[in-house]
Amino acid sequence: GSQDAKAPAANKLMVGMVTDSGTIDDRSFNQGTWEGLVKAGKDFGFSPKYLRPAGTTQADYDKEITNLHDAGYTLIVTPGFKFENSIYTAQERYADTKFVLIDGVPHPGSDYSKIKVGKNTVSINFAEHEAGFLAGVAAALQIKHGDFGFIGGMEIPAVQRYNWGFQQGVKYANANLGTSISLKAENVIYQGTFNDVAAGQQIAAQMYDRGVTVIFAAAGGVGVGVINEAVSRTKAGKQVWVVGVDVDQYAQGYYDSAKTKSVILTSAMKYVDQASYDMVKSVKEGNFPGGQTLTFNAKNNGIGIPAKNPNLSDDVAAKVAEVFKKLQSGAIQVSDKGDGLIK
Amino acid sequence: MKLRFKLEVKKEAVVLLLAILLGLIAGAVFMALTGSSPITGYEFLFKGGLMNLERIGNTLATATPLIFTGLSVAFAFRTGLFNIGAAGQMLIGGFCATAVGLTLNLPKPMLLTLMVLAATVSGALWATLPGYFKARFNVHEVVSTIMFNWIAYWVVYYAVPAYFKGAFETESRYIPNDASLRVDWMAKLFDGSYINLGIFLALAAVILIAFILNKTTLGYELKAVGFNRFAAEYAGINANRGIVLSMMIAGALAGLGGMTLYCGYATSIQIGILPSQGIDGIAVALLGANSPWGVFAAALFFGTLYSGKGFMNAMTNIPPEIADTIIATIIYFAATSVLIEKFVDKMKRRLKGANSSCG
Amino acid sequence: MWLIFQQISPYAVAYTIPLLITALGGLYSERSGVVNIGLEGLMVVGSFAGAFTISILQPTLHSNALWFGLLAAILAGALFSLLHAFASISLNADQVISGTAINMIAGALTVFIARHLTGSGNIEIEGFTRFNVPFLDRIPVIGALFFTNTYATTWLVLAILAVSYFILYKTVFGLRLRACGEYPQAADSAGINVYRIRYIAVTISGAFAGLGGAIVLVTYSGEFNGTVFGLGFLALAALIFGQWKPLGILGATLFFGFASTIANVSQATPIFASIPDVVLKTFPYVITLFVLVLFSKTSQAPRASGQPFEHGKR
Amino acid sequence: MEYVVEMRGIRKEFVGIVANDDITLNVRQGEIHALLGENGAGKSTLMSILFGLYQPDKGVIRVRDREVQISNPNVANDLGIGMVHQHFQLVHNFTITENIVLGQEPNRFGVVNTVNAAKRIRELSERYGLNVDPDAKIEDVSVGMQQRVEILKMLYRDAEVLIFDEPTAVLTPQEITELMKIMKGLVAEGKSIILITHKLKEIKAVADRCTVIRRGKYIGTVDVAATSEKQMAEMMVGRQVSFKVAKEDRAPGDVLLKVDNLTVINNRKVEALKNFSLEVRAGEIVGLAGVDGNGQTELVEAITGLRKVEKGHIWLNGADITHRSIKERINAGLAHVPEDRQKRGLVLDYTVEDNLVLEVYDREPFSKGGLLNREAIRDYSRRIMENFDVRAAQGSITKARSLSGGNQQKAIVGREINLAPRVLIAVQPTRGLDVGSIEYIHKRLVEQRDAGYAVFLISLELDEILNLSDRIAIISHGELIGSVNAAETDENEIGLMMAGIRKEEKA
Ligand SMILES: Nc1ncnc2c1ncn2[C@@H]1O[C@H](COP(=O)(O)OP(=O)(O)OP(=O)(O)O)[C@@H](O)[C@H]1O
Ligand SMILES: Nc1ncnc2c1ncn2[C@@H]1O[C@H](COP(=O)(O)OP(=O)(O)OP(=O)(O)O)[C@@H](O)[C@H]1O
Ligand SMILES: [Mg+2]
Ligand SMILES: [Mg+2]
Repeated sequence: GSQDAKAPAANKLMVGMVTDSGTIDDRSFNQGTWEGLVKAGKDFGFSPKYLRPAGTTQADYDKEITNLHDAGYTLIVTPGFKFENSIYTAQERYADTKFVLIDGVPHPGSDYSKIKVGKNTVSINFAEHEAGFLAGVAAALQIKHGDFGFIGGMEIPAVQRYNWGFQQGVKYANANLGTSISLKAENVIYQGTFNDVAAGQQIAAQMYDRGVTVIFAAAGGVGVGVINEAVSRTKAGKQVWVVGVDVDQYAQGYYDSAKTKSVILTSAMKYVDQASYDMVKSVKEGNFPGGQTLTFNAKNNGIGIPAKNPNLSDDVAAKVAEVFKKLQSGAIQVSDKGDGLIK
Repeated sequence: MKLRFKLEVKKEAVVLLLAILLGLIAGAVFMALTGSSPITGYEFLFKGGLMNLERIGNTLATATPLIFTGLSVAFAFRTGLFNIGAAGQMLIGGFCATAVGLTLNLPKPMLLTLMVLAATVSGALWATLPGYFKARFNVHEVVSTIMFNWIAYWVVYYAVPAYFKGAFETESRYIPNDASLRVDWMAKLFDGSYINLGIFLALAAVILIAFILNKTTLGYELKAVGFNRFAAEYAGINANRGIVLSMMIAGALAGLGGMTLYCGYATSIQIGILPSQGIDGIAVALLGANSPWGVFAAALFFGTLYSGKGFMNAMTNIPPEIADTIIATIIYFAATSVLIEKFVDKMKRRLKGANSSCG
Repeated sequence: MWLIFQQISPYAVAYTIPLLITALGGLYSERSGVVNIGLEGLMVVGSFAGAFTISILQPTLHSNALWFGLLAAILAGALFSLLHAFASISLNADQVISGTAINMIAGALTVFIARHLTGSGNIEIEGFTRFNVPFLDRIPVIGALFFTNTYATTWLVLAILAVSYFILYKTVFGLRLRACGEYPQAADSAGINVYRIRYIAVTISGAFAGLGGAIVLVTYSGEFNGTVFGLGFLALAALIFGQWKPLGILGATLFFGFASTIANVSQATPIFASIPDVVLKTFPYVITLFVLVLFSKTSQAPRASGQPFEHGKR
Repeated sequence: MEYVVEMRGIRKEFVGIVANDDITLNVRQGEIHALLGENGAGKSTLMSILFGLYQPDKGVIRVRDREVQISNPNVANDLGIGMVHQHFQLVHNFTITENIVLGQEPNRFGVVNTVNAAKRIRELSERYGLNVDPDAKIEDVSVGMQQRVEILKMLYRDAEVLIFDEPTAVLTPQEITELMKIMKGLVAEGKSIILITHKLKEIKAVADRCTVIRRGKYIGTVDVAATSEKQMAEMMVGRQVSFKVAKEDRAPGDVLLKVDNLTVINNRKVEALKNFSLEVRAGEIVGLAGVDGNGQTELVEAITGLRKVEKGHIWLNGADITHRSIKERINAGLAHVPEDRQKRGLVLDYTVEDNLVLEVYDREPFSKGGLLNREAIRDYSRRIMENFDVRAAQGSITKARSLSGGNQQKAIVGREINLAPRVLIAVQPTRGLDVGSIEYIHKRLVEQRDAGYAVFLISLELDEILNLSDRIAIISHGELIGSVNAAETDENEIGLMMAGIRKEEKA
């Protein structure tokens, strides 16, 4: 039929993405990546395509990359560290195709000494720890005293960095900004999945019952459970908070019918959509930074907290903005390692 | 006698082919309904699975674990048991094979042999308990194998990072070349595909299971237990032993399937996911009419669909979810159309009955 | 310890209820002689239909939209289950096949339709608010366990359970249904239309599973995303565990509810900190097996369950 | 109206077989009409057509002079036709009331009202002397009671024409007498009965007329009073049949089976067998007489190894087998024709040939080194099928399920005798068989004895026991009441002993 793809038109962009185990609606980096591509598609006049691998092994990923390549796609975007091996081989095999690897660096096997970013590949990393740090500072400043908690999904690098950054942020606020927030070991938990909503809710309930007032949830569907629990409690008159992750989750935490008030105190964000958009744009403009590893961090505004945080006072927002500046200038350094921190 | 055997096989094959054809027609209707051209859709679906050596190899590699889980489910079925636990058995088998592969340093043939042994034995052991519970305490195997799936899931979940942590918490280290079922000559033959020695293991398993079921006293006993436990007991066949044994064999098959998945198709074991081949195995077994060669054919068919799906997505406007739905539709219709023949007969008879009693 | 138990109780009950209603649906189906392993998929369908309806109606109807969502879920589940009914009753197909197919179709198809209709395969809605039952919540012990922080759907499902008990054991329909599951030939020769009864039963199972999926949505999950995390299979287990009896199922699902909640929260509970995670996570499954070993000796499975029926064949 | 039911020119074809071919059956109002034919002759099929379970391919059915089409059992029901099937159509975990009302439940707004129904059932039960407790569960009552429930089911539906398909095959002699009385009572009330049975004695006892069919074809209808059993048997089989088993005297040899002080517990954890002792010698047939449910089943299960022994010993050919496995007992020369051929005797989904090697598949030549030898199995099975006249549509590869009950039974008996067992335990070996087959199986049992082996016969049919046995042991309430020489006893004496009255007491 007419709607089926024809051979690639000469100057038309053919942009595809392969999702990892999540879907393009995961409100996390799969969705972010996809939204960036869709936006780019609108701006530059092409319709992006996504494929969903059948499993989570390298072979599954490779297959979909091959499918996109064989179908004539010239820019392939893959979100997630699970693609590191696939891109490592694909970038050589399909030298005529450009690759963007988000949240990882191409290397063979489990061997990180052989990292190789091909001429046709851009590897993008985010400083999640800086985002977590900012969110931690903001939450601490707003709440001032009390207990915080962290609920992660699986113990993967990005989630860990959020956790470590968050802890450092709270510590920083306690040390420098006059807050007294505690983060007890028992309140730092990796639930173990990204989809067990019920567990998220139940664990959050336990923490809130123990007096925790703010939970940083970096856990996909598990986080949805956490937000639900916070909404329930807040509706019942016991205000508690959640710090969102990846994107601005404010709208997910509404607890009034007018949909203005939310339990989302703030969110630790990384601008994946921006990254994928930028990459398409660079191809369009002929300055694709092939061979480079880009880090999206405070310095280049690749991470942050939402521009508008209705639950943060102006005063807090101002202070956080200062901290952000210090991050940008390098006056504050956030470690991306867990040394000396909880879990 | 030989002739009759051949005829029977032929009839089975015809029914299977008809079933698949009907499934494909149903899938086509579905594609048309969602505004895509079935012809292009199928063109790319099958091209994606079969258009070059590499893709054929990948299709075979995709089918390999399915052959094992299909056999596992079918074998249990034949002995009256519903093994819904192939996924867990795969995980355990795959994990143990990986563990051996990552721990021992031996020449490839020896290492692979040991890994096969580890996968078989561990898969078998994992299924032994549900079998024993069934035989001794009458615990329904559907429930117990579901429970064992989740236990396997969490055991592997914590064991992998604890003992074999790779780059990340979520997967094991990559297995060395010597521990992989992949071999250079096959990769070369199939233009760099993932096809691996697993397919030969699968073929051997099909032959072995067909042989056990049809030609051996063991198969005779197990089938008897499956059909009528009381009669088997009466004849002096130890039914409890049969149930346990049958689960063990089913588990061994699934365990081996796990090895072909994690040490052949993949190069490491991932946590946090029950392999989908476990449930797919049920469909494979049923489409294959629970006969070993039927399973083999059905698994190849599934393999083609699964591995061609992405190419169809890439070349047409059919999104991945629709591709999944189409595959499920094909399975539904293929599986039920084995019976449509019967249904039509029934309708005919009803009509005829009505006519003749009128006249 | 007691405090923890009291604290988790509302969550355990919330987790129990969708399992209960789905297993109850399975009960109708199996009691009529049709095994339904498609419960998982039917729950997903219900979850989708509910989420979609609610997302459309919520802006105008607010929390009333939730009830329409539940209704839509019931209808969708019932409709979808006809696929299973047709294959397993009219075509005499192996009942496991069509159930498996439903599970495969449901996840993919609903996400596709959701994306097509709403632009996202993930539909968020605002669920029910929890409330304390007036007066009853002050009863010592029980009040704290069962009458605080409850959802409206909990009471709905318990009412359905009571009605189902009555239907199964006291009405003409229930008698015939059970006869079809035990010995369809006997029902047939008594002039009962076995096919019709089985169709109705499977449709009920679809309706209830759909409702179960929607209850997950309007209580603790708040979003549709194409899966119900294996609850359908767990409901199937509860059905067997509960020995195909309404009250048995209630017990079995409550057991699952509490066991899994304890397992979940124990991760976040200091007194359990010394226990290895793997033990905590596998605890509900191990304990289930243990209980099954103790109580399975006499199975009450409907005798004709899983067997295709053909009129006139003996 | 001459006939209540007329079936004319009925034809019914199944795949590969014409079950009914131009059959005529006319039943008069108020008569007991017997339907006689060999196994597989097409009796059940004909009745299923009358009851609306099958549609005839050809032919006319008239009920009370009106031509009717009985498209389903409901129609039959409305026409006042009821049927007691060979296999009872009862739901095991329902009460008797529930079973009876099923399909026609008295109700208010859909809620079953069992109270009224139970009352009516009680009334009916009293009126026809059926003695049924409406609140008992089917699984808790005897087979005889189940049969009476089936009868009540018909009466409850106001059936005027009652079809009984081999009602006596599963009953004890007492229950049979009881049933005969009930049937007479029913026709006295103006009902009509069609009775299928293989027992000519029963036909003689109750029936007015008898229609005979052979291999699906109508042979004729006779007046029972004016026709001898022998004549009817000949019509049915198409040749002469002898009823008396020819048996020469023989001196018994060594004890081959010895049961010593055996105590066994049944499923309800009650002692079903108490200190039971018995011997069976080489070259003799010992019959065990007793009312059903007095420990026969448990005794057989204990001997064959299907049930655990609490106390006492079992000796086979001089060896203690009390704790041996079933397989070991079979290998030591024990064979067993089981009571329930479909539950224990056959794997219905196996082919006939696979069933015929059920106990020997693991011996040479049927298998070697764990591999089956199809060729040998087929030869062996074909021989048995030929010898025992097992008729199957596709020969030895027919599924056992599609064999008629009679042929299923012949296959089992053939299989067991072919084991050349030292001790053959035959439980109800001729249940449900036509006279031709009975004659044949009896002959084979006697041959077994004559060859110097022991045969232990358990039967509920006194005739069979008296006819075949050399010695008769009587069991009651799990205890041995006594044992007598067959030549020196009669039905009366044994009947009394079956009721638990010992010989000495009587004297
Ligand atoms: N549903 C069926 N499909 C195929 N063949 C059938 C079916 N029902 C009966 N038959 C065949 O038709 C013939 C007549 O069977 P039917 O049961 O009527 O015999 P019968 O006279 O009742 O025998 P018996 O004395 O053993 O009860 C048999 O050969 C039987 O195998
Ligand atoms: N699937 C089938 N294929 C062929 N024949 C069948 C099938 N199912 C049932 N029959 C036939 O239906 C007939 C009626 O069954 P029924 O249980 O009354 O057996 P029967 O021969 O009358 O047994 P009995 O020895 O107890 O009198 C049997 O003769 C059997 O041959
Ligand atoms: Mg019959
Ligand atoms: Mg018969």
